[in-house]
Amino acid sequence: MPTENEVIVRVGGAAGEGGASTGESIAKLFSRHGLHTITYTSYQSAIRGGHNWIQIRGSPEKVYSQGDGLDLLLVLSSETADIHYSKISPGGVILYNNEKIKNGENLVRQDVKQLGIPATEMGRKYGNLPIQNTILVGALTHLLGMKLDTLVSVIETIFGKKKSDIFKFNVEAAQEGYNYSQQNFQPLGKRMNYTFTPKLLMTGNNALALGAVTAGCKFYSAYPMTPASTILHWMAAHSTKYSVLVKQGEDELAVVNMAIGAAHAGARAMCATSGGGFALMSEAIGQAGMTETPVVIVESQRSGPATGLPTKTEQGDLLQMLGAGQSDYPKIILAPRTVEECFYTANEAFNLADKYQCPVIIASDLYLSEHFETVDSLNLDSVPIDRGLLFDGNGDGRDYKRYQFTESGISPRAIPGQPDHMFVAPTDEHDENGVSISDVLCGIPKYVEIRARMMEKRMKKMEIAMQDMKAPSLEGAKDAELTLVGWGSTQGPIKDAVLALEQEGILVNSAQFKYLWPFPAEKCEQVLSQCKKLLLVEGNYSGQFGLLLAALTGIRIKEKLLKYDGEPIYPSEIVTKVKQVIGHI
Amino acid sequence: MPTENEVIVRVGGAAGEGGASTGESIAKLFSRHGLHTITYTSYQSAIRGGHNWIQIRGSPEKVYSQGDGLDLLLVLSSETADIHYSKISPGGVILYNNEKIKNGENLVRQDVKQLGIPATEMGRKYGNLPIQNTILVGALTHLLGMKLDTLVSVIETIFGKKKSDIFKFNVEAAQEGYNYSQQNFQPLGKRMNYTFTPKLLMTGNNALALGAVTAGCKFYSAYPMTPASTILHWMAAHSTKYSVLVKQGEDELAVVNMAIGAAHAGARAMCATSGGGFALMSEAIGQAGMTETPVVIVESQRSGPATGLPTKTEQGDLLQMLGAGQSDYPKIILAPRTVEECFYTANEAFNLADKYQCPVIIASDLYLSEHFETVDSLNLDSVPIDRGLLFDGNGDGRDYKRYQFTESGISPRAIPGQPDHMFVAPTDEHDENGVSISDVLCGIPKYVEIRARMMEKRMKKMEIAMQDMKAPSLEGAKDAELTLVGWGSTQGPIKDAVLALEQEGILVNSAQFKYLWPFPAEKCEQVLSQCKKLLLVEGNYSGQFGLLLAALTGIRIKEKLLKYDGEPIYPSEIVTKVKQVIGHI
Amino acid sequence: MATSEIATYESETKPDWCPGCGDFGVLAGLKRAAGILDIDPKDILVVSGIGCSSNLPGFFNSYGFHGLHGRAIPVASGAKLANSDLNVVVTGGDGDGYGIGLGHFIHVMRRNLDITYIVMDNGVYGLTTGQVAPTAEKGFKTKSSPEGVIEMPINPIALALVSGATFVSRAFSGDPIHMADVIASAIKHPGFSLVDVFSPCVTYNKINTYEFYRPRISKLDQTGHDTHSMEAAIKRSYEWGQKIPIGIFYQTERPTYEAEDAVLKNGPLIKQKPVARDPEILLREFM
Amino acid sequence: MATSEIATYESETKPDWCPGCGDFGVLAGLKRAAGILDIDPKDILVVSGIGCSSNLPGFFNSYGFHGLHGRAIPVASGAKLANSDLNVVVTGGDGDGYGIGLGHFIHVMRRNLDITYIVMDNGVYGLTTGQVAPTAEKGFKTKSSPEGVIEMPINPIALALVSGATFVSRAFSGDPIHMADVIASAIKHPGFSLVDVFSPCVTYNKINTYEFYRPRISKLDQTGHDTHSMEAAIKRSYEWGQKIPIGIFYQTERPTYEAEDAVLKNGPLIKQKPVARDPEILLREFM
Ligand SMILES: Cc1ncc(C[n+]2csc(CCOP(=O)(O)OP(=O)(O)O)c2C)c(N)n1
Ligand SMILES: Cc1ncc(C[n+]2csc(CCOP(=O)(O)OP(=O)(O)O)c2C)c(N)n1
Ligand code: SF4
Ligand code: SF4
Ligand SMILES: [Mg+2]
Ligand SMILES: [Mg+2]
Repeated sequence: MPTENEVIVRVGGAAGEGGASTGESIAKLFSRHGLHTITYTSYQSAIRGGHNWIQIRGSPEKVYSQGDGLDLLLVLSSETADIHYSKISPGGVILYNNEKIKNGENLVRQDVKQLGIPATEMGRKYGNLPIQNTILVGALTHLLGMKLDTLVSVIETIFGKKKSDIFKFNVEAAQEGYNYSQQNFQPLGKRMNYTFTPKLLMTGNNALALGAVTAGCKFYSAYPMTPASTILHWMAAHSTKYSVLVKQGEDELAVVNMAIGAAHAGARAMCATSGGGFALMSEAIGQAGMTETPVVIVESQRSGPATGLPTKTEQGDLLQMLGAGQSDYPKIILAPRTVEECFYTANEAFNLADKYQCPVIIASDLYLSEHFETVDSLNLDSVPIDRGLLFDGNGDGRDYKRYQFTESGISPRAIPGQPDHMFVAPTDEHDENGVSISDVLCGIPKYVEIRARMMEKRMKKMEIAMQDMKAPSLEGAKDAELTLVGWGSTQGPIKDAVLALEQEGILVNSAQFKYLWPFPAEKCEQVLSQCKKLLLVEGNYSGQFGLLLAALTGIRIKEKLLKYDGEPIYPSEIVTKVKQVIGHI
Repeated sequence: MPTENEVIVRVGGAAGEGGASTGESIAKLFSRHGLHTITYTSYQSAIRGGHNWIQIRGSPEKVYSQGDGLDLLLVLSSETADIHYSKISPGGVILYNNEKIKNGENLVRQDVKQLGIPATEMGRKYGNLPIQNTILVGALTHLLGMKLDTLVSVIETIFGKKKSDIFKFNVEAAQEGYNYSQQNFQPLGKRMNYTFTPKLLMTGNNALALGAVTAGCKFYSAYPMTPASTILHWMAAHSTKYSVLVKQGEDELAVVNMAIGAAHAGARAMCATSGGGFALMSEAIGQAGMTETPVVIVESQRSGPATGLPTKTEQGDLLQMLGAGQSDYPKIILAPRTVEECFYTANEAFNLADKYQCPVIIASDLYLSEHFETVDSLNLDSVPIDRGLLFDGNGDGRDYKRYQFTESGISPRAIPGQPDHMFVAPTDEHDENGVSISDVLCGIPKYVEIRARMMEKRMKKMEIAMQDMKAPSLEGAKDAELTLVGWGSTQGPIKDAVLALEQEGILVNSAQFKYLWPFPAEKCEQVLSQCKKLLLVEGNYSGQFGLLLAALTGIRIKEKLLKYDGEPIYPSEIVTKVKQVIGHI
Repeated sequence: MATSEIATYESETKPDWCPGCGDFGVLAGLKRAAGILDIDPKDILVVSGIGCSSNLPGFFNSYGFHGLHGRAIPVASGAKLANSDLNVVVTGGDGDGYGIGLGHFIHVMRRNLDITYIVMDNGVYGLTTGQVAPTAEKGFKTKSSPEGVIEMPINPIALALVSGATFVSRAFSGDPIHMADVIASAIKHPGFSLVDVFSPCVTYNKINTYEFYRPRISKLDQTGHDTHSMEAAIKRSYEWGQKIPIGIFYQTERPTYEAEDAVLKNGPLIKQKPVARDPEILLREFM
Repeated sequence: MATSEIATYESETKPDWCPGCGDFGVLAGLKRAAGILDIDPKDILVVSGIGCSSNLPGFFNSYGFHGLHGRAIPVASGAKLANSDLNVVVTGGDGDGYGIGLGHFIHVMRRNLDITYIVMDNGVYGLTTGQVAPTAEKGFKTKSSPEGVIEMPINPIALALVSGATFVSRAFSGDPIHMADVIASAIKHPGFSLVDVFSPCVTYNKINTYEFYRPRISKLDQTGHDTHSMEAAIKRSYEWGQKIPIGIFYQTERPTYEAEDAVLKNGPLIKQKPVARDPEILLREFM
């Protein structure tokens, strides 16, 4: 149930009725009132025909997930009530168009206020304009004690040009909805302080894309795939503004190989996909490892296996990322935990890729990629660009060895076009000069040794990279009864659960992993060895991170909350599970 | 060093000089003398220009690997001596063409007999025929006290038609080499009993292909890739004889999807590839898991990463197989340990695929795929064909649910063409009828539940399959100081090492894993918990099986022998490592 | 044809396409074609990839396989080779078939497997909410090409012609009756048949609409086109602008892959017995 | 051209092809072509996949990328887009380019990136010891097709023509001087250029040998061929048998992808600065 200090709204409608964008304007309304805001959108693959809904949570305090419970259900289509009515918290409100739910039919709960508005009728004068949503949002603005002016500013952002009819009509409709609400309904009576200092509101994919361009990404290739597609859309829309060449390839094989080609030629290059596309990319990721080409690959996971549920979330591709491509080669896997961290992780990923001359995978998921979250003002300068060890181009090129054996395993990189330092980057095993040894040399004792050393050289980089891989610190009470262990996007619900449990006097803390490969086993063991009891929280069936943890540290977590129904984890689910595990139920 | 009771021969020559086929005829010579025989061939990617060699080991007792040491080096080209001369065991022999090593130049070892033959001159009368190899093998036949008649039978097998000139000339040349040897050289003086009961001699790929056709495989698709290609060649050559449709596809994506299509239509279908091709197949393997289609995929591993060393061995793709495709889905991974077991594993794989309606991966490697080994007469009938739960086709088709929820998770399968049981096999998540729920249904409470149950149904099959997954028994002394832990093809060298150590009074035993996924953790824990100390032996850099074992059982093996230089593991390397670990050195 | 015949192919699942989507016309056309040929649903296997269009098998009463994006053709090929008695029809989108699946598309044509391939060509990636597809015309603006496409579109008809397809045709969702005839001819044709269908995406393609096509469509069989002339077919495949031809561009006879494969001479694969487990036969070569 | 100029492109690594392999001729042709155009080795990037032919970059003195089987074209595309000042040449085999890589091949042509693609066409998979390749003629017997191929071969020239390549040509390893001229024209051509080369595999293809080609080869420029006529080019691409044409089939001008891309208007990508880290610019839209 929402606390006094927060508000949770859900908007539901048939696919195509604009539920999501209505939800987004409510989110913007919140963030411009200075609220910390988080959303979650549920939708389906079909363009039309399904039921979509979006949940928006706002609070003057920092919130970490979409939250539990519902203060207000905003109904855009009749089935919305059927599906969500029971979810409204006692004392909550259902706000609907009178024509969609005739006379409040079937709205029988005594503990819920039924607020109907003749929105269709009110909207009629605007002709065919789908304006009922705006009327309802106007009404909601009053119910939450929010400012109509701010809503007008949101409408302006959405509909652009101040003097267009569509802008004018929407403002009028919002005003009417607000007035109707004021005349007929009592505000919800939540006691929230609005600061009106607008916060940045963005999705994980926004933050990632913004991070990438800030890091100097110049080449972005992609093949559309939910939930990675919105990176493509954002990049394409900002391509000329930020001078990033955006290339939609014919498939993911092309996409990743294009990015590798661009990286080889010296540009910072990134591509993104989801699980199925990542499977197709996996051979080429090994190629980047072998040729020591720095490239960033985003995998935004969705519900699998196979096509699965393209619009639902899961953290099911960790094993795939760990096992991508044959044999052992250097690669780094980072799982940002919040929208804000998506920004910084993109910057970090490019630096790590250049530093270790290897592929870096950013493991996101639908939940993280697509939900909106307010972030504190981003520090754009916090991660300076570091291109790693580039060959200075001085000296006689004849001595240049692209794959020189060095202490760190990192060899100075020359860029095509640079005079005198020609080399071939081969996917075959090779010597220090990059000369392939598979054709006529392998198997001969000297080259058997070179092969082994070249393998060690490459993997050595990962030993060094271990220094950059951080273990999570324990967040929350030091002497907690139990530690929640998660990775990536589950941080939000876990944090909220910890807070909720604290309210009930139950002290738990959490360790949320971001650096997954090379896995900083020793540091992680140190952190987890301080814990009394562990509870693994993952959005997949088999507890894939649990397997990784056990493989590298021997720590096997017995208690698990594994979710694989496509929905994100809610704090309340964690709360229940924790109580069960520590015997409070 | 070879024992008295065995002989180890190595043949070396420039690529294109027929070293491999000369070696193969020596292997056949051995097996027809009734010797247990094992070979190992070292070659490179280029068709010409490199140096190739093959080692052949024979013994009246069972042998398990290519062995250590060298009784006889057969030199086909001058660089052969440079590369292998030092490897000859004291008391051994170097046999060469006088013209390739002029006057035994640089053959300075006192503990090695230098036997030169004027083979080029002797061969001159046969014109351009490359006959020196046969002359040398004739000489070798005498040196090993073997029968010329048997060599003639081998020549007949190789050159076919009894009356052809090429057959006749080769027989003559063999005879001449034999005579020359008899007149000039002393036999090696190994005391071996030849039974002359021919043994079956085949490679792992031969055995696998034979196993597949025996299992009723009717569809085989492949894209050439070393070391899987010889399955394709054998299958193509036997296609009409055994009525197996063989299709070379345009790439591995096509190959695996064709096999899945054929399997969906009711044929037993298999495809094979190596690491890079497997990476490309991985998305579709998930498809087979999701659509519950039985299909067998062979992954014969080679040295990676990327193109790597295409003609060298490695066990580096285990993580790739475990992580193949996004999310969690049912799949089975089997790693045959000997050539003989390749045969039975193919049979088993088809039955498991049909029983659990899922993809089965056979994990082989270059070493296992390509080396020749004598096998005891195969019991062709030991694994009857079991097509699993097929829908009987009785009853009213309207009740038919392809993905029915059942106790075991296994649902009766109908085959296209069967009246009244039409269904769609979808890669999207679906309900019991196979109706996709991703388009308009997912996210709605009822379907959130169906999604979760469908996931559980599929994974349930793997719980049941666990019964078929066996833990290895401990081979060797019960009270061993140390247990060698390996998987798949390293069984041979490990067994030989155990025997060699026994000779020295050091008791070790071994646990060799074949059933890798679903990993029978409990049974394995039971087996390994009896052991005093563990030593992991793997042909890869990171100890991938060790990671799997730790992930599922928490057993972390500290001591490791990891080899990643492309060469197979030799028993002597294990012996040395064992002594080091148990402090005998 | 009686409606009852078409009803045979009616699935219990209702299509979820946007109202007005061209794919409705294709579904209707396919049902009608199956009705014309009077094929028992159990003998049809409809294979698809992923896309709005690829959802079609779910809405058609027959056996089906709704596979991965871009891989419908190889799945269908495997199924056809395993059971050559099946009528195998592949349905999908332009992204699925001419984008990610292009390699398979070309290779299957040189094989001349007896498969019918119906491509719902709408110039966009519908299911992923409207990015550019390989048949989109130059200048077309989408979410992923906001400055307008700068690549030349694929010409699927010409590609099919030079790749060895033995039946190459085009239809229009706005004319499902004509389409049904074309599809029926395609299914009846022994060998690989392509039916490229202009199937408007009413949501994401505001250029290639019904209104765009309707006045331009011209039927090949009404313009004295010789369907046996490769040259004429290639020439007409380039017609675009005021007149855009639909109908059969080209048809020829060449033995199918199934007819030429030595193993299939003994009948469909799934009807053939496993090899006898006779050591004399199986093991001799290894002695 | 002086030998010293060709020596510029001599690598320290000697080719490991079988003696007589056609690929020697291609290497020689490429060196000569580079010499004719007098390109600094540092400004050349040779990209390849996997195959005997794909080993070529290792034997040529310039920057190189020896990538994965079938993926040379996208790697080259990425590199060219990142640094449009580079002369990007792709070298590979028929299996690599027309088999596994076929989809990329067609798509790159509609893009008209300024890349030169040299395919060593030998009808087999050489490196994997002689299986059938997509250009093998019907009936060709290999390890993987012991009964003879039953598929129609790919016609790469025709495919290139209908896919939008702006320069389509063919050469023969037996005539490296002619080849060098063709390659030089291809590299000079602004836009995508294909050079399909008959490059005999002396080890695994006993049909398409030097002896097979030599008497059949006829040079297009000696037979009054109009390189600006698509129709003529298509027609001639089908010539096979007694006369097999080599030379330039078709050449036309169309703006390159690089010229049309809005971002590249500001020069090669790698010379462009990272965006200024100004919150006013970067963050405003999220307010
Ligand atoms: C490997 C992979 N990449 C990307 C996707 C995402 N995806 C689903 S449908 C589709 C495009 C569909 O376009 P088209 O085939 O033209 O069908 P339409 O929706 O237009 O009918 C894409 C890219 C996927 N499912 N799998
Ligand atoms: C994904 C993948 N599949 C298969 C292979 C094996 N392979 C290496 S080269 C080759 C074919 C080479 O043929 P082609 O491109 O014609 O070159 P050629 O050797 O004839 O010059 C194949 C199949 C591979 N390296 N990677
Ligand atoms: S998005 Fe386009 S293609 Fe997809 S169902 Fe709607 S109209 Fe049809
Ligand atoms: S096998 Fe053929 S293609 Fe390869 S190097 Fe030898 S001749 Fe050339
Ligand atoms: Mg489309
Ligand atoms: Mg070739």
